Amino acid sequence: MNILRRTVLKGASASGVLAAALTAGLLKPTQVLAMEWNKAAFEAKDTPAAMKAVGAASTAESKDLKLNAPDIAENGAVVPVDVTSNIPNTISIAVFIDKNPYPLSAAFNFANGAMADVALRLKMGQTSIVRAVAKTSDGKYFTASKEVKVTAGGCGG
Amino acid sequence: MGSPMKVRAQMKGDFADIKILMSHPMETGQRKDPKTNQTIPAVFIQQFTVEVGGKVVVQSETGTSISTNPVFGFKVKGAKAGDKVVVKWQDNKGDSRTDEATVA
Amino acid sequence: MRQALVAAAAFALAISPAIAQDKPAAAAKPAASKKAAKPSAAPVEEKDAATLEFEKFRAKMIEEGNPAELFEAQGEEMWKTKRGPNNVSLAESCDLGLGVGVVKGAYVQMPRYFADAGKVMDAERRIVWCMVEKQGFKEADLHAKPFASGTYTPEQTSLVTYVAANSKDMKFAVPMKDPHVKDVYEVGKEVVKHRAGPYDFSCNTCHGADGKRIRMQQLPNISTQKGAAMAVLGWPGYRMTGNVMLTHQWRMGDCFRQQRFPEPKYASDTVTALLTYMTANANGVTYTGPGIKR
Amino acid sequence: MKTTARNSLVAMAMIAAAPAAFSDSDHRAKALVMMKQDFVTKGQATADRIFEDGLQAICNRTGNQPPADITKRLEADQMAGVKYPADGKLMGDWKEGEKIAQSGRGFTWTDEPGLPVGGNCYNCHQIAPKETSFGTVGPSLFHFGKLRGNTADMQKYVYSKIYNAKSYNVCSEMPRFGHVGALRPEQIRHLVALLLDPESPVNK
Repeated sequence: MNILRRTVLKGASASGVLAAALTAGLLKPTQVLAMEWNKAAFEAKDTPAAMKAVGAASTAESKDLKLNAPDIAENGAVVPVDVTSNIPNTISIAVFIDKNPYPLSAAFNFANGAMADVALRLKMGQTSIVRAVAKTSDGKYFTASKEVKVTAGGCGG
Repeated sequence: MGSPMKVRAQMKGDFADIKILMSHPMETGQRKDPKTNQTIPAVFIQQFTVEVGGKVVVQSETGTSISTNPVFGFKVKGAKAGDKVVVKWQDNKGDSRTDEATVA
Repeated sequence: MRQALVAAAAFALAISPAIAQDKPAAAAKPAASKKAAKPSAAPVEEKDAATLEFEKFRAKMIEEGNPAELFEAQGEEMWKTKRGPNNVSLAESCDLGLGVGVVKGAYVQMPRYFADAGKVMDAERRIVWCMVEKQGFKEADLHAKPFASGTYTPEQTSLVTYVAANSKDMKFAVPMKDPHVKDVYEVGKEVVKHRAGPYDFSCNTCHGADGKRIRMQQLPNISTQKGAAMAVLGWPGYRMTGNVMLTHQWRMGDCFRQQRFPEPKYASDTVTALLTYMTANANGVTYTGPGIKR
Repeated sequence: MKTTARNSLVAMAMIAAAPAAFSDSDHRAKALVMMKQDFVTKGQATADRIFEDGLQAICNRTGNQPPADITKRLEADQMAGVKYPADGKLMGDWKEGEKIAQSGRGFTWTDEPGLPVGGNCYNCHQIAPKETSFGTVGPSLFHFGKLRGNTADMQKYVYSKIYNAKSYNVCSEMPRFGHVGALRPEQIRHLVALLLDPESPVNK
């Protein structure tokens, strides 16, 4: 199952989804969440492969997709990033770090009033392009990117 | 069972501002123990959901490049003060955690 | 290192007059060296772009959610729970200076003098004292591994974080009118000036003047209110390097490490004296709560 | 570290000769007793580092401003301890000097004893223009040789200043790198080259 293609959340209550999944025997007993982790996308070793694995094979740059990240990170272990999509009907956002061993960092589906807006913190091994991809309900993909410099740590603080 | 999260939710105009702090090592599987030189196995949150007022509003999948002790922020329209916010996560080792807050 | 012992021991040394009258060696400094170097290099800005960017995003992170809050929550739980061999809570037994169980505003009014202990104590030291004296924990256990590393966080660190968070937005007000506190402050001022070790460093070597840097790291002048505030604010702090919660006690030890000094004992008079000196110099400045550190 | 007995004793003699001038305040006396109790050995940072040597004791007791006559004698005493390379050559390889200047390792309780000790130079000084991450505790040394030349006297000055900064300014903030055994004579002459060699980027 592909997270960016998924629309299971639309209009369905969580308990409903869970109940349906349980009834259908889809859940292993230990699984709390009625979801599958997109192994292929998270284990892809470069951004194009990871983007393909989430279904975003072709994307268009968009100024309505805002990626806010520092020009230079104080510490690569904790890089604060937020992504806001002003593109109408955005249903999902995914974040990639080109130079990380596994570029796909996270993917979010929004439903039931959640705005296409997420703040998160990334681990970056080195200076890299950070990339956001947004998906709209009609299946289009848009991107925005920014380079974040990561410098070697020092003493202090 | 995982350590408690800290969930805060506050109305800001027409949306609820939701902040989530999770307590998790988020081991990448790329680090080596400096003493034994053995690779430390990956342990990381793979999925989490956010529910407001009984409805799932955010469903997320995460990899190893999320910072240790993850912090997430979301905005949810249509929520109101008093709504219950429930956050659930599950990691690759099957550990999980559920915590709640009320929209203020 | 063959160094003479200080104070009394030094004065007692019998000195031979012959050595005392050592002839001064010729030490002519070349004339040119008197000239101050006036290089045409790029000017050194007070704060470079990177520092400003770090500060901006640190503030954003604290606003959006500081992992320190996780430790604060654990500390609150510990504070309120009956624990230890005596099965009492700190909330019902520990006086941080404002009455038993009162945490609001306690952090910004420490270090302070505690008559029951007969000592001036900083917040962390007081909490450890309460854990030992009231709850019955063993002091040696609490001193064995007093600072966080990896996934381990000492209980007192979470407790300090909880107590500190309850002084957020309040002004530092170390009670300097108390002669005990004033005395420890003055002793702390002497510690700050004490030059020793292989590099002849004192705290003041780096932290005694305005506008200095080590590499790109701004060095607060802890003798001023502004500088002391820079040094005191943000502790206890969540350190991004290593993802650990660390206290001001820890920071003092790390300063001594870089000063090439030996290690100060945990919760010792020396560390309390330093914290008294710095915090009192920051009196009047508003505490911003547990911080995020590099 | 090799703070020589001689260096300490000269200073101690001065303290003994004029105890009133160097007497401790009540608070300083308390601080010394307290620190003696509170510091413990960790790694190579032994507990006795908390004790002053004679020169440190005089600087500490006079607010880093000893009387002029004492200053003069102490500086001379420090200068007398400077050791020069056996072959007398004071200019080494500036490239090696740059490496030494970059490193800030050594002497802390987390440093492995026996590993090379760095010069710590960029921690406090601007030196070569390429390194933009430099400290400002000490003066800028950019264009040092260009401004002052590299005569034999100048080489000797720079060498002895790095070997023992206290031989020119008795209570200087700068460590005594040669005196305490942090840097060997051949390393110090690489630093001399970094500052004085016309080919060094410092002088371009």
